[in-house]
Amino acid sequence: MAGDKTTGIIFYHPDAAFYQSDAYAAIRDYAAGLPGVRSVIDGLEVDLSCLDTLASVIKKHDPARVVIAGVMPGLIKSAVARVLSETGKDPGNIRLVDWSVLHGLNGQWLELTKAMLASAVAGMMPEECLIPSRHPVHPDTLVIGGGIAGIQASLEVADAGRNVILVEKSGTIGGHMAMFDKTFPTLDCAACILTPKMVEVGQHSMIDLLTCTEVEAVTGVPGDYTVSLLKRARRVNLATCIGCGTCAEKCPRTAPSEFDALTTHRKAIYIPFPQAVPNKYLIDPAHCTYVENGKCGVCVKVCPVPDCINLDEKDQRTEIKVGNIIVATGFQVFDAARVPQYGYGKFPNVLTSLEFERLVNAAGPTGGNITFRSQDKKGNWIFKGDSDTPSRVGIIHCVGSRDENHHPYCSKVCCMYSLKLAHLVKEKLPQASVYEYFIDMRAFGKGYEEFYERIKEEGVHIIRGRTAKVEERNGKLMMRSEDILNDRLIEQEVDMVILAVGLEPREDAAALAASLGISRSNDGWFAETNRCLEPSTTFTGGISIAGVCQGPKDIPDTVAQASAAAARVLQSLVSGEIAGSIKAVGLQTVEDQIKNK
Amino acid sequence: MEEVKIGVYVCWCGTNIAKMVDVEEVAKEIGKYPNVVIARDYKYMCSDPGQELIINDIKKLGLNRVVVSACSPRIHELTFRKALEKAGLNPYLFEMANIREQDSWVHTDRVEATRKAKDLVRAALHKVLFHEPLSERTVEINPATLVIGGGIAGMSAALEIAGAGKKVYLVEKMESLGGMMARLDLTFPGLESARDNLQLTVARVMKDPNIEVYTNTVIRDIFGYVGNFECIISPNFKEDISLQFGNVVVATGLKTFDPSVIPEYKYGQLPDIYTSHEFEGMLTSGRIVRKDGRPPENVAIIHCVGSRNRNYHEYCSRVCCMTALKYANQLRSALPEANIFEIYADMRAMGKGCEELYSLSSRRKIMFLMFDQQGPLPVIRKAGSRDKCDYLITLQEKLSGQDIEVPADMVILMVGTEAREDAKEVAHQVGISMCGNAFFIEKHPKLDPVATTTNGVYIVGSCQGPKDIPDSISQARAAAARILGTIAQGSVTVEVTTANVNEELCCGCQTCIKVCPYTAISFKEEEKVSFVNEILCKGCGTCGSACPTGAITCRHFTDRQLINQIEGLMRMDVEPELKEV
Amino acid sequence: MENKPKLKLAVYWGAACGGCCVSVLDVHEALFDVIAAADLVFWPIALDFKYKDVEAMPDKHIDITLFNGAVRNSENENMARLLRQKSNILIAYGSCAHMGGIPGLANMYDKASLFRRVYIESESTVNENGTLPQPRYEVPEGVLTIPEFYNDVRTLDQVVPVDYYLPGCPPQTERLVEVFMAVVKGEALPPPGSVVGAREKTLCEECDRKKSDNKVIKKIYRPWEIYDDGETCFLEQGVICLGPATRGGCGARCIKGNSPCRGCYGPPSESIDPGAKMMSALATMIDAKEPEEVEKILEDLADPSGTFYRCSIPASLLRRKMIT
Amino acid sequence: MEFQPKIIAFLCNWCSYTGADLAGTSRIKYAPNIRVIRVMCSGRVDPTFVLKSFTEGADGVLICGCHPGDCHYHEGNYKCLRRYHLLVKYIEQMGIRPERLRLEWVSASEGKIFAEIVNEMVQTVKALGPSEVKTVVETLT
Amino acid sequence: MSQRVDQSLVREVEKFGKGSWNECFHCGNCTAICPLTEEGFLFPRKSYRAMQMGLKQTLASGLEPWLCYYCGDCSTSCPRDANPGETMMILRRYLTSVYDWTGLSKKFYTSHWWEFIFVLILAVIMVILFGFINPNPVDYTLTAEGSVRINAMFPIKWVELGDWAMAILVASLLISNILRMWYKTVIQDKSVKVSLFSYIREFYLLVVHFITQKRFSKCEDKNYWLSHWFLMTGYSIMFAVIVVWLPWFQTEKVYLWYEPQRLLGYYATFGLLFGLIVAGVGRIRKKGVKFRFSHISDWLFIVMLFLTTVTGILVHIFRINGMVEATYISYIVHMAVLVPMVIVEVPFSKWSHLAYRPFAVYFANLKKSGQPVKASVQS
Repeated sequence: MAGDKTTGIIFYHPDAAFYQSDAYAAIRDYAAGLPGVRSVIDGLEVDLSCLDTLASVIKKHDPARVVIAGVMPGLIKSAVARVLSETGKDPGNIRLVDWSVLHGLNGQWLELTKAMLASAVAGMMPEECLIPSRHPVHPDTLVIGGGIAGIQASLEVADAGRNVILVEKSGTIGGHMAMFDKTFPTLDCAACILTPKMVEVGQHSMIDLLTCTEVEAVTGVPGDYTVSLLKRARRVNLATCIGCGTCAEKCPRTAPSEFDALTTHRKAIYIPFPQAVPNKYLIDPAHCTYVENGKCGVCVKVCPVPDCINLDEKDQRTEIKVGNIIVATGFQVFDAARVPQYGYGKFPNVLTSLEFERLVNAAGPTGGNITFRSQDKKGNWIFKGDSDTPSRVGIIHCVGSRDENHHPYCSKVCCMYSLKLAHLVKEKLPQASVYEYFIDMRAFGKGYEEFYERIKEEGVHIIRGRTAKVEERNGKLMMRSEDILNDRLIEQEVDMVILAVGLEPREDAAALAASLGISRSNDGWFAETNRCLEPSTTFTGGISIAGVCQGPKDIPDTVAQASAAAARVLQSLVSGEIAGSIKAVGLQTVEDQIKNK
Repeated sequence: MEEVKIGVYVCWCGTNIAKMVDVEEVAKEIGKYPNVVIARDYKYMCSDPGQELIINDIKKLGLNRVVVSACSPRIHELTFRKALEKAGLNPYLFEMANIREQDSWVHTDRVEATRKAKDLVRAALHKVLFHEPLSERTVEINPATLVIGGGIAGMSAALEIAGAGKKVYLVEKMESLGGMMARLDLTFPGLESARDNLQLTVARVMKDPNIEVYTNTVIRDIFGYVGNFECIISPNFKEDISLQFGNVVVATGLKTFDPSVIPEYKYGQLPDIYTSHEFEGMLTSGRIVRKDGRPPENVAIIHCVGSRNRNYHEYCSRVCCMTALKYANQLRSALPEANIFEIYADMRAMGKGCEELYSLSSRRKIMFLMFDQQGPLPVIRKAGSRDKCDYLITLQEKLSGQDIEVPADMVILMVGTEAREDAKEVAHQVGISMCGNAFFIEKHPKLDPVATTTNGVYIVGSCQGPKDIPDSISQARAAAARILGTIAQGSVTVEVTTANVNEELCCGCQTCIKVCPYTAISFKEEEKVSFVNEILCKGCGTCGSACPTGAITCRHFTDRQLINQIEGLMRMDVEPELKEV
Repeated sequence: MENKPKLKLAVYWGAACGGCCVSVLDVHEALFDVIAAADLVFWPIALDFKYKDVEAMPDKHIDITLFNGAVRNSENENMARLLRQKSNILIAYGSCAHMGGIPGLANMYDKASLFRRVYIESESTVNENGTLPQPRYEVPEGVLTIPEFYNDVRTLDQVVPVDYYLPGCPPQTERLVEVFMAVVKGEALPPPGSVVGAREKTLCEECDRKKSDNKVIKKIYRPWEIYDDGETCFLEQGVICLGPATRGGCGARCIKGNSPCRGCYGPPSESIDPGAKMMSALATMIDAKEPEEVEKILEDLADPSGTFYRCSIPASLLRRKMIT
Repeated sequence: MEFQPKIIAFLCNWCSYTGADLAGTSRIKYAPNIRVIRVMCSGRVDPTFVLKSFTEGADGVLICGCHPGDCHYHEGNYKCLRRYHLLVKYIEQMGIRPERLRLEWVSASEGKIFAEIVNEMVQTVKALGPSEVKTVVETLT
Repeated sequence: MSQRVDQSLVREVEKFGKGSWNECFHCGNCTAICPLTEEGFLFPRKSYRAMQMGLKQTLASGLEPWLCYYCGDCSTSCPRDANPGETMMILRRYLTSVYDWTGLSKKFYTSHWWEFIFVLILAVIMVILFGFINPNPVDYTLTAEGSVRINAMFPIKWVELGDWAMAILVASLLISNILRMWYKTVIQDKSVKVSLFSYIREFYLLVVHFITQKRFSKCEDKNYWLSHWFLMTGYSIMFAVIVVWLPWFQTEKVYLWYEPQRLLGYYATFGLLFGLIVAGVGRIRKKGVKFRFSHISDWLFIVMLFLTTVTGILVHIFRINGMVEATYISYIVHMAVLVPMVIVEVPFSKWSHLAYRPFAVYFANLKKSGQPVKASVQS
């Protein structure tokens, strides 16, 4: 095969400037020199989106087989297939090489692109040639992030009798799911299903749970990683704290509660939420008077356990050795203040969905009563259980999502959680009217469409049309939208607006990706190796990704993916060896593989 | 029977309990009861010295029952059970009274709270008297796994397990592996080659020494339980083979909806109306042409065919929108001049990279027309001679509010997906259940999407509900993780506090059989009694209260224990006395 | 056998219909074995003994007393105490003595309302003065007494300790003979308090009807409301049958007569309440998830206590309707 | 002295017991008249236990389980629901006020709701006065 | 009656300007944010949609594009960068060509060459007419006040005659186009029937909207309205004085600064300059959405108007300062710019919106007050 020059390579890139780049010149030269390559066609010579010129060029070069390489080469695949079939060739002989999956792999990008090209020209899949080396594997596994993905992955590995170190940045595991009231579409209570899992993690003999801990740096090779951890001072001894709460009772300082999406206040020494795991107190150094100026120390005085609180505790750095790492760092919600036309931050009763999630939660600030925000004595806007309840609630979908001004991607879960929130309003306030404004209703999962129908039957007004703005008029909130399906313009007066904020990568995602050596896609989510076949592995061996940090997804998909990531870990632990990084496979190795075939 | 010696420990929990409950008084009063050998109060029972206290008492005083009255058993039951174990006592001879979360923390009257604490401890005392030693039970796991279905989900599961060096039997009904994915040309949203990816996977499966592939094979029967299943298969419909394995992965996939039942679309009546799956064939062959060989000038793609409509299937088939966008792009490049119409309902482009493909498609001059998939459906009819097209599709366009007609020379129907006809049979064979839509039901829709109520049986891919390739693969691997976990352990621990049938009492009325959500109870035809498979039982106890004869006891929550607990709670004024065991 | 002294046997009826006594007569040809082994020393329905005669007996003079009928009035109670004193083995014979039986249904009322109904309101009564029975009534000739009618019906063991229970309404005669012959032969006796003459297992075991796990109740039927196929389990046809929660031993005679079990043999040993287990089992079978649906199905069950406690109200945990 | 009723509560381990614990960890105060018995599932609650509670002198019985559809064991709470309805019918016939028996769905996050239910039930039962069952049964023995 | 969708319309409209035809996913944000849209006249989305789907008839009968004043809010907040505001602009060009029966409008908009050459020919004609055919020799004598005797050089009577001829030509073209607009939008819309009384009652709107452009002032940013209003009033005044009252305005006498001729002239000049500078600078800087995509026809209009104004100012300065040659040359240039501008822009191009806009408001109100024949949209 190497002898006959039968392969034509077509380079396709949506950005014409790319053809002028040095990188492209290097790729093109490499490709032209590959055995069996007859010709190279690219956008410099041919308008690839024009079928006629494509046809004439292909006819001129007359390749028996074609490799289309570049970014989303599938876009012109059918054109090439048509030309081939019209000239009597087999369109089955088209190979696609999409190097956009290598996005973010700066150093290795060129090498891997060449490797992919070489394998495709040789009629192989990159995966067949990019065979990573095998390494012995350290038996411990690091899981980063204690949300449902991290919990699931940890339990999966630990239940197989393998040691897991679960690192969580905040004071408790549970993540966003712990904040939710109900889960769609079955409406089971999030705490009922999550807290047993959290307790299980807390009590599992194979899980070493490190809260208030961050991953600082990762060195080493797959199977043998050294991870430096920064253990933030909790200032409360986890072993001796009995969770009595005397300290918090007496603590003079308050701060907004992260768990309640900042809608309530907690003390500077606090338990994130009553069902936190570990159910022990911690000190928020940003709001502790002692940490600020060395005065106070009330908590130490009232604590019934000797030496339990140590206000002078310092952050510590430790190093651990692990064989595998599962990244499950989740997401942060889009900051609704970035869409000024919705008046978030300006009107107290425009809330984000996460705030509403807390508000409607039986364990939330009002005990589940949906009430207006009101000002406390200090002037903070908070929720109180005895305030008035809204009689009209508007819900706006796609806040920050599907928006070129913010995030072009769809956050996947907002449609469904908005329907759920609409249901919860109806359930708690049967007399209230709910107006829900959507663009496309994405009720895709098992039982979701049925749920959508049910919500419609419950009398929620579901309107196709994005709300353009929320204004205050006569003390009421006014939502202006086009009701597209009914050819109307709606100015809906409501008392409360819920913004279905999208999901976005965490602020520290870039830094973490850099320290782990994994790549991120254009929108900032961690990138998988193969969009089709490998949803949870990365180009760095021994590092898997799970949950929303890879891209927005709902709970069942997150759980499945977390387990899938654990599967790869267990595979290495059971077999005793681990595959090295794909990105570390040299071009030479690939070429050798091709020769050997 | 040995004499019952009970130790009672009342925790102060610093001031948490002691502030509201007079713990010393509680201990003193409980100490008066017969069989109570020792009753102590202590600052922190859960602390190491607190646990030591219990261990020493067990050893020195020969305690054979322990009651700790402290916080919620959800927090420290396990801690104290471990302490008992350390002292050589069966951990189930222990009972906890919750006097913190459900007493001292929720009440304000010290006298009442103390009274309540006494009641709760007394109740625990009464209950623990009837506790029985229970032992952890484990089931050995046969490390081999059976995977039913050779589609991408089944293959992924097989590869993941085999990659750890464990045996997998992969059974496929059809002649070759690949399933639905084998029909695809490209995948969405990246427009990558489905064929290349599939061939890679198939090659890996075929090469893997740990995977035994049986194509053209049907499964005759499966029996057994987690860890120890057995099945009879007929490869190529020839002689039967028996396989033994510890876990089952069901990856039987789905089938496509038959659009000929929708009169409006005239599928099968007009020549150039194709299902999406037929159209994939055209894309693969590179020849997108009408039946008479001419390339179409107008192509219409109709979404939600058989989905999201109560007359057909109420659910959304999840993948059709994106597949349709993929087609639109492929059509655009193969037929640059053609008019392409997407007749859709809601554009469900929700996966990673999907919305981006939607907006890319939008830019490529594709006309998106919205219809109401629940309202009157678009109607396809033959066009007249002056219409310059073969068909006309009339519909009410929702975004413009206009009645329109769409010219078409070729119509692609985005057919939905539905459960396979043989789903019921498979469900019956492996003992799992199906939801109303005939998809298999997972153990928990949120937190256990691949396991089923039958231990050791996992459902992955589209047999659980429509899904795309990466989601199917995630599920497949999730099941693999679970299976590798059990294999790694070599055994699974099963619930200790299970139900148990007293065959002396069981009359064989079979009331209990249907009560069990885990099909753990079966009827032994010969003895005419019910039988609890304690490997499957999860210990909810519902059968115990459904049993009209009292033959079923629910370990650790027996009738006798609970009735005694009630008595203990209520009989506060009578002379302290405990019933003899 | 000849060498042994004959057993002394007594039969007494409390608040009873007489069926139990008839069941004793029903021994038929086995009567000869009984007569050969025992002397009947007291049996008001068949033999003319007076209370005095019993009182005159030394304690434990009687070997076996079959006490049938519930304790409804002072006479029943006095006789129960007397016979307990004079008997070695006191057997609660039949459902009434065992659990209160049909007379026990009167525990749904109190004495006053019963009297009102019986002596004043019932359609056949002419009692213009509204005279009610008086336990003591002085007439010139002296004081007339009749037994005092209690407010409640009690089981025998609620009055005196009972050695054995021989359930049934009436008990299967064969069971009586078996028990009797066992005593005669001097076989080891079961521990006191046991139910004898009945099985440990419940009735389904000896019921010949076809049973499956398909016990799903969408509607509750009275027996006359359906066409009974004579073969399928009553419960599976929607008819309440207490068989699963009632001891066997009767030979499923009701079922064979195409009538569902009413529970006269009482609950098996593990049940501390005679009806609760059956209520629980039956409710479990109801095929509904919404409270309204459940209520609707239960509408057809007009009289739970009469259904599940037909023969056992006094022996139930609640014992009687709360009338204060 | 004011009548202090005693109410026995059967709570399922997964939702309601956890919910009651949450009331504690959230320091929500409620009436001290409740005595909790933990069962794994509300489906375990046998009518016998309820009747036994009444005869032992309980003035009220509360059964709490997971919300419909949420049962940790799939459908145990539905079994409980059916038994509850039959039981209510029975005790009513036996002259016990149906308000003395209550079935509520309490999830793990509904600590506050649990406290409210308890308070409400204590109020109701207080208004009804002491249960007659024990007295009646006692006068019989 | 169902309309046939037609992808060729997009290609047709595309010739009038580059838009983002398919970006829109119809969320309705643009319509909802538009302060001018109202029940019955929902835009921009519906116009965008009609265009996207090729619903020619719907589009031609729609007044919506004229009701839009292009504040750009819709485009700024558009989640898909579909730029509905620019689409409305393009649709106005398209509609101008739809109303124009001569077909010249379409030629001018879709081909720059056509427009340039037409302008050039007219300019050359003007130069020839004034510079070469003019029989008068160059008159170097000045008036008593020392100003150039321009009316003698270019006989005012002839100029006035020409003025009138041009005005009548342009007006008749414009009026015929407006009639076509009326026919397409009011008469052909079978859903409403407008009574004669309505025509009379609503007529004031035409005047009011022409003078105040008050709809524009409903847009969020009031500055645009102000500068546009200055431009419009300046232009109108100038147009009126040079066409209708030319002999009164353009005399050899130099008026004192407070006399009406001078004041009107200065106001008009100021208005024109101010409006043109704002528009021009905005377009160069591409500040604000509405300036981001300038069509060549927009530029042409601005440039020609600017040149006309500047040359007019120069004529004025030169004349009163007695600079004879400069005055004559600048006057010829002035004419060579002004005439083609008026003939091209007024009936066929950008200028015509000055007429279509108030008429659109007028017609829209006619339709609103008209009797609905049947409910047009079901709800």
